[in-house]
Amino acid sequence: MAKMTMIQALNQAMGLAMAENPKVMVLGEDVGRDGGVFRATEGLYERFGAERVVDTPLAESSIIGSAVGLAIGGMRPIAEIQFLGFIYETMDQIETQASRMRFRSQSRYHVPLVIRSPYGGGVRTPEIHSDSLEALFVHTPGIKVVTPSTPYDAKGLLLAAIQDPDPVLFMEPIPLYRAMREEVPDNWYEIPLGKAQIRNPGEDITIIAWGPMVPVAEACAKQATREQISAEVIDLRTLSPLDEETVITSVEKTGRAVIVHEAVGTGGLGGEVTAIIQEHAFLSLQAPILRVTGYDTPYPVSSVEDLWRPDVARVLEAVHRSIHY
Amino acid sequence: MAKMTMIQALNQAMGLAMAENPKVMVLGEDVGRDGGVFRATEGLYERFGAERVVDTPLAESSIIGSAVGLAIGGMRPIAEIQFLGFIYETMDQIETQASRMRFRSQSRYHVPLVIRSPYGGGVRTPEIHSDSLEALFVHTPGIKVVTPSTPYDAKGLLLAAIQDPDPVLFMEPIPLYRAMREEVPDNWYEIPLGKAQIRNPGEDITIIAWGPMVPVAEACAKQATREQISAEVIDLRTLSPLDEETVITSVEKTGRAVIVHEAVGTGGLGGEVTAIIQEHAFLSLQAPILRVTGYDTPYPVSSVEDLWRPDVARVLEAVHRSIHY
Amino acid sequence: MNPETEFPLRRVIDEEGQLVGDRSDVSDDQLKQFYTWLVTLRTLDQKAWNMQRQGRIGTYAPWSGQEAAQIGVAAALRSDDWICPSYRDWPALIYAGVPMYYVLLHSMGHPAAGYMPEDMSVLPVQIVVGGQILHATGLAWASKLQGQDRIAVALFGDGASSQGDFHEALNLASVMKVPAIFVVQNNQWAISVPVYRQMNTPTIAQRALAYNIEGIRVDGNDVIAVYQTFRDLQKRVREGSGPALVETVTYRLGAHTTADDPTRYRTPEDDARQSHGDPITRLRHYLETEHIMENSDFERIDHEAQVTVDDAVKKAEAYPLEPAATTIFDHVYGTLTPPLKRQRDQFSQRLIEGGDSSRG
Amino acid sequence: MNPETEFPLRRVIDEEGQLVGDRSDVSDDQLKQFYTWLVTLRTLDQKAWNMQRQGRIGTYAPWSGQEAAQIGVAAALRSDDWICPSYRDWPALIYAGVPMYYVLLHSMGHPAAGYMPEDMSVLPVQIVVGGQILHATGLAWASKLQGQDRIAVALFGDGASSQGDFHEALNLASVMKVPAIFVVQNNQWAISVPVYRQMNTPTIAQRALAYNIEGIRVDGNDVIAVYQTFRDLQKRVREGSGPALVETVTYRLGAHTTADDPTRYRTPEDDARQSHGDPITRLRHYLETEHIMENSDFERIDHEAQVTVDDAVKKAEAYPLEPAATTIFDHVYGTLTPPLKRQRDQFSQRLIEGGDSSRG
Ligand SMILES: Cc1ncc(C[n+]2csc(CCOP(=O)(O)OP(=O)(O)O)c2C)c(N)n1
Ligand SMILES: Cc1ncc(C[n+]2csc(CCOP(=O)(O)OP(=O)(O)O)c2C)c(N)n1
Ligand SMILES: [Mg+2]
Ligand SMILES: [Mg+2]
Repeated sequence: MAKMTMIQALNQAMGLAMAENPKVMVLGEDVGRDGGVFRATEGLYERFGAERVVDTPLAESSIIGSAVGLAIGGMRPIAEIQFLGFIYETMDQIETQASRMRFRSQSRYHVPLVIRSPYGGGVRTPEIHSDSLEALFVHTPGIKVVTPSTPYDAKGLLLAAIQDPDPVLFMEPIPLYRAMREEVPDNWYEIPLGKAQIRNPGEDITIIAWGPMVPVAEACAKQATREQISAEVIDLRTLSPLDEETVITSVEKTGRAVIVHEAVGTGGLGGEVTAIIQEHAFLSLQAPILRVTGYDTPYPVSSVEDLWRPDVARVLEAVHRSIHY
Repeated sequence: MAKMTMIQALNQAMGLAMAENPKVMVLGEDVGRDGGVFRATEGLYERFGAERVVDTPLAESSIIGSAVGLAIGGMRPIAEIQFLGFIYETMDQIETQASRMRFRSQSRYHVPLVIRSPYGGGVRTPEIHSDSLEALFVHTPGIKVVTPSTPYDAKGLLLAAIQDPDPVLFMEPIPLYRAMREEVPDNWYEIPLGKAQIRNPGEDITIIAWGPMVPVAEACAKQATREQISAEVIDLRTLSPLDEETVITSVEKTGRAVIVHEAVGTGGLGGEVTAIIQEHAFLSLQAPILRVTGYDTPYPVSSVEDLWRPDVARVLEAVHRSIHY
Repeated sequence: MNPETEFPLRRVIDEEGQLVGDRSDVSDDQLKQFYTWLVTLRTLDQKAWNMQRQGRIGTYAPWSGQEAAQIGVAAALRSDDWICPSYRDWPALIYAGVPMYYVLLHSMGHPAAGYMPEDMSVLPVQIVVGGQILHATGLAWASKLQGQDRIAVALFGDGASSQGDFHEALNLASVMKVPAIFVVQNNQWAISVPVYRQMNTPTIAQRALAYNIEGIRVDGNDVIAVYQTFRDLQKRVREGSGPALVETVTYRLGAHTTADDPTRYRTPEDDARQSHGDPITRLRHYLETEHIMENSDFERIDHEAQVTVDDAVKKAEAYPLEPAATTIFDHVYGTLTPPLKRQRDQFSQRLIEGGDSSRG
Repeated sequence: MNPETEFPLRRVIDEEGQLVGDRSDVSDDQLKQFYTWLVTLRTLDQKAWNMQRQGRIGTYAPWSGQEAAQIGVAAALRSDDWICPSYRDWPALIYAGVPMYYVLLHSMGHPAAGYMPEDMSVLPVQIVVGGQILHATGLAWASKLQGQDRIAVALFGDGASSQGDFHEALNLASVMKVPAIFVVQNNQWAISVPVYRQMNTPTIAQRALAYNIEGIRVDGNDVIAVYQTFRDLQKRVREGSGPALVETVTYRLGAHTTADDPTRYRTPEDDARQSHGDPITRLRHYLETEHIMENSDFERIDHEAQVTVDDAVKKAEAYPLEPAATTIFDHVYGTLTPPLKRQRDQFSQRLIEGGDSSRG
């Protein structure tokens, strides 16, 4: 057991999976000799060789499309899309191919494929590099969507994703890659997909977040304590399938909910979570469910991004609005 | 003024726009000599010639990507994606290019581009041809999303879309192409984008629908009348930007809402509409807002599709659940 | 670079069925078998067309004219080779072993049509034009990585070769040197768009030059030429020569699908000029001229084809739908998620109660 | 087809600056101007790199080594020709007339860097690799449809040529015969992936054969060869000869961006072997040997370059940010939608109040 960052935990998970199963391979842009632009695959090329850690040509559709073939053909590919904003290039292969092969073939074939992709802002990347696009994939049957917020979860969720028989989009929050270190066991462990985690128990209001917004939600909860507001913070961890139960149970208890995500607000996953809560916990609700999200503009240039991303102040403001409704 | 089907109204709109403005052109697969697989562009090739009604190679990304260039270069392209399910092939050009060029260039450039695309099920098309994907685009800043449910609206909305300075995704419900005829003026008229329409006023519950589900909602309202339930039916018509005001005002009056869409439920636009209503009409709500949608599976093969699509019975059931909550 | 000479059209029998090449390494029996299949598949195609007109099946994509281009490929493959087909490639699949009734089930919109036989390595037919090309690259790559000697074959049309995925698939296959064969069936049309409006080159085979892979152009209406080409090619590819692109030049004699009306965009003269000889009459002429088969053989084959096809129709029409409807929930993920379980229950309940499916 | 002979590397001065071609139609003055620009742009590049290291600008993509490949193109264009650049193509833009401080604003993450000067026809630099190639096809098409004689030029890298959009853009351009020039700057690397792992061909120019368009390979470190090539080519293309693909063979001397560490994946020996002569020293040697310029000229140019660059830095650093932040809402659509209006108001309000932006 050692203290490590999320990027180290992810790297360790891939190393373990490749050592355990010779079918596991990694492919993507710059994942080989370079070790990935964020170093997620560092050392794997040296350990497992160029056949299993493959620098592909710069063509995202070919990364996913060939990975579909690799997976059906017996391999367990882990494909990297260098930044989530470039996943649009491969949407067809994800949506109509990877996610539907099981359905189309009546489970004659299935596609055990993990698509890893960094996302999230606040680190001054160029255009398109920060976009949060989870909503597009949560709306797609046949693919699971996972995003960790801690090193420990990152490793356990990635190993579970690699073991999953179906495609999993594994979204890695760039701002959390190196934001903290925590104890991560060296051995193999899995965190089941589809289970949210209560990161901070509370009584007065539920704050629901995922990925890069979890620390913001936690910081907000801490600040709220000073005002005698007890906020329960839920990290969804798996966005599809959603852990409805944990969310509903919490809001039934608190009667109030704020959802925080970095993605553009309109059409974001916040709407779905809102709809689920109000359908199942209607009579418990003391106030409208509020969303704190990115604005309805493209993710802006870096000089503006901090003003654009939800921050503690905005979440706290929503908490107040809810409490004082 | 003549009675016409939606497909005729669309055809007339394009003909008018091309006659009016020599910069307007049509491009896509089979839009020329064939007149489009649904005949939407019938006769335009003969009237306006092969330079302005262009059969492109079979490559969706090139249709939209080149249309971005055409639009910036002074033309007013109307691009057809033969079926909405194939729009994934061109997602990058729509999402990071067409929709962002204005933002990226600080309005130095803008992209007056209409993307027409048929969608919606019930007509026994092969796989991928029926998918309703509006949620993906409503989540995208910089593009508008429109879908008519009547011949009259189709023409007026399409002309407004063609006049719009920004990209508009114009989704045409296949099952309504020839489902009804109505009086459509021969002249130029526009229906402003961003305005919903109350298709049936009512007092007890609001049913919100768009595109192919509008007739289902209307039929349900009619059936509800027999049970002394007065349902207000709203056709959103423009999905982005959403006409929040019309929706909220209605639910403030009725206190109940059912949202009907054909797209997969989870992550669909129903969540967004729910979130808006409950945020702004919280105190008016007598019951949870309910959604009647496609199931969380890919759109199924044709022998199963009628069971999969929301129908009057399912909407009515939701109305009952809401009323008797 | 002159494409016509760099990529000459390979041909063994010409449009009149005259021998213009070497067929010494293809036996008479093999030819008889090809002929039988050509006729059987043509019979099936016509039957299916009629069934659609009678409302017994749904949208259907006829393949008349392209039987040879597909049989010649399938005949050269091993049973464990991967085939990545499109919607018009049932002849290849059927020849390779997929039961005939599958294609009818497919057009009936039956879910079972996607479950390819377990003893074959065939992907479900692809609806997204070009979507399967990359799968062949990946499957061939998987084969190579696992030290198997299976190859992967993608079948697709001229239209598909305009898609970006075509480029990405061939480039990646070439870089990774995987055992994949990319077969573009140039049937001269992508729905209503003739090939010369899709591209500005006289051949599709010449695109091989962009990837430094082998490129071949073969007369797709000449079953012998197609077969010989693939028999030799699959061996090279299997042995590690790298991927190849083959253009089979053929013609879509009929409509694009039952929903299409080709008279809107092409004339009988177009057809006559471009179709370069129906593959069946061609081979028949040759077999007659060489006295390999005689009239009674042809009649017998016609008759047996009818019987075979009728049997397939019976199987398809007798195929049970239930409980298939409910299974849509079972094939989204390996295990039912909680929301899907709930939805499955509601769905079944409605089926039992006999849901109203009126649409106003 | 032998790519090396079909697409020979065009060159006028070699790596030592010796004349190996014909430069009679390029004046001494022109060469002096090129040299001045080469040095100025190199100076700017180094300055920007240092500024990033000092935290004065954000991520930055250096272009050292590629100045000639870009200047030679830009110098051949007309001021109303469309340029569709990528993030590394500022040298071409600056030569064409975009103020130098733009590139610094861009790396500072300033929104104004996207607003290209109104008297130019330059798209904002593209971040999506390959995203702009199709725009050039469309812009050239628009020019043709409107009877203009502007051409459109797309600049992109070797990596971009693997994208599906590359294929789709060139195919469509060829079919529509539009006046577009596709310039692939083969700088041998896509971040850490060498070009020989991206493709299995010795040239990129040979891909022209797949579209039946003109393909040219030119030494991108030889500004004279690049200029001559484009000067002649733009004329043909403008007159209607159809699109063309040009591979400028050059080398990325530095890191991919300031976030990259090239020592992880390439050695100084790689660099030495592949870089085939810095474009500046090459031209300088030639100018010296031919006595076109002398030491004092070179010194003056170095000095003036510093002054020019310092001036650009001052302009960039003095450029006001406010009220740019709020304008993000104004450039989503032509007119503010009701939700955006509401959000803009809230956003402005927070700016005024000085929002807490702590992140826990
Ligand atoms: C990505 C995509 N775009 C459009 C379509 C609609 N479509 C179906 S078949 C077809 C033409 C295909 O032509 P080709 O590839 O030559 O194959 P063929 O039909 O001639 O066998 C089109 C446009 C589709 N199925 N998929
Ligand atoms: C579609 C897309 N995929 C990945 C990236 C990340 N990325 C930025 S530059 C680059 C390499 C580009 O190589 P090349 O096209 O040769 O241009 P160069 O950087 O060498 O000028 C990559 C992978 C991106 N920006 N866009
Ligand atoms: Mg075809
Ligand atoms: Mg490069």
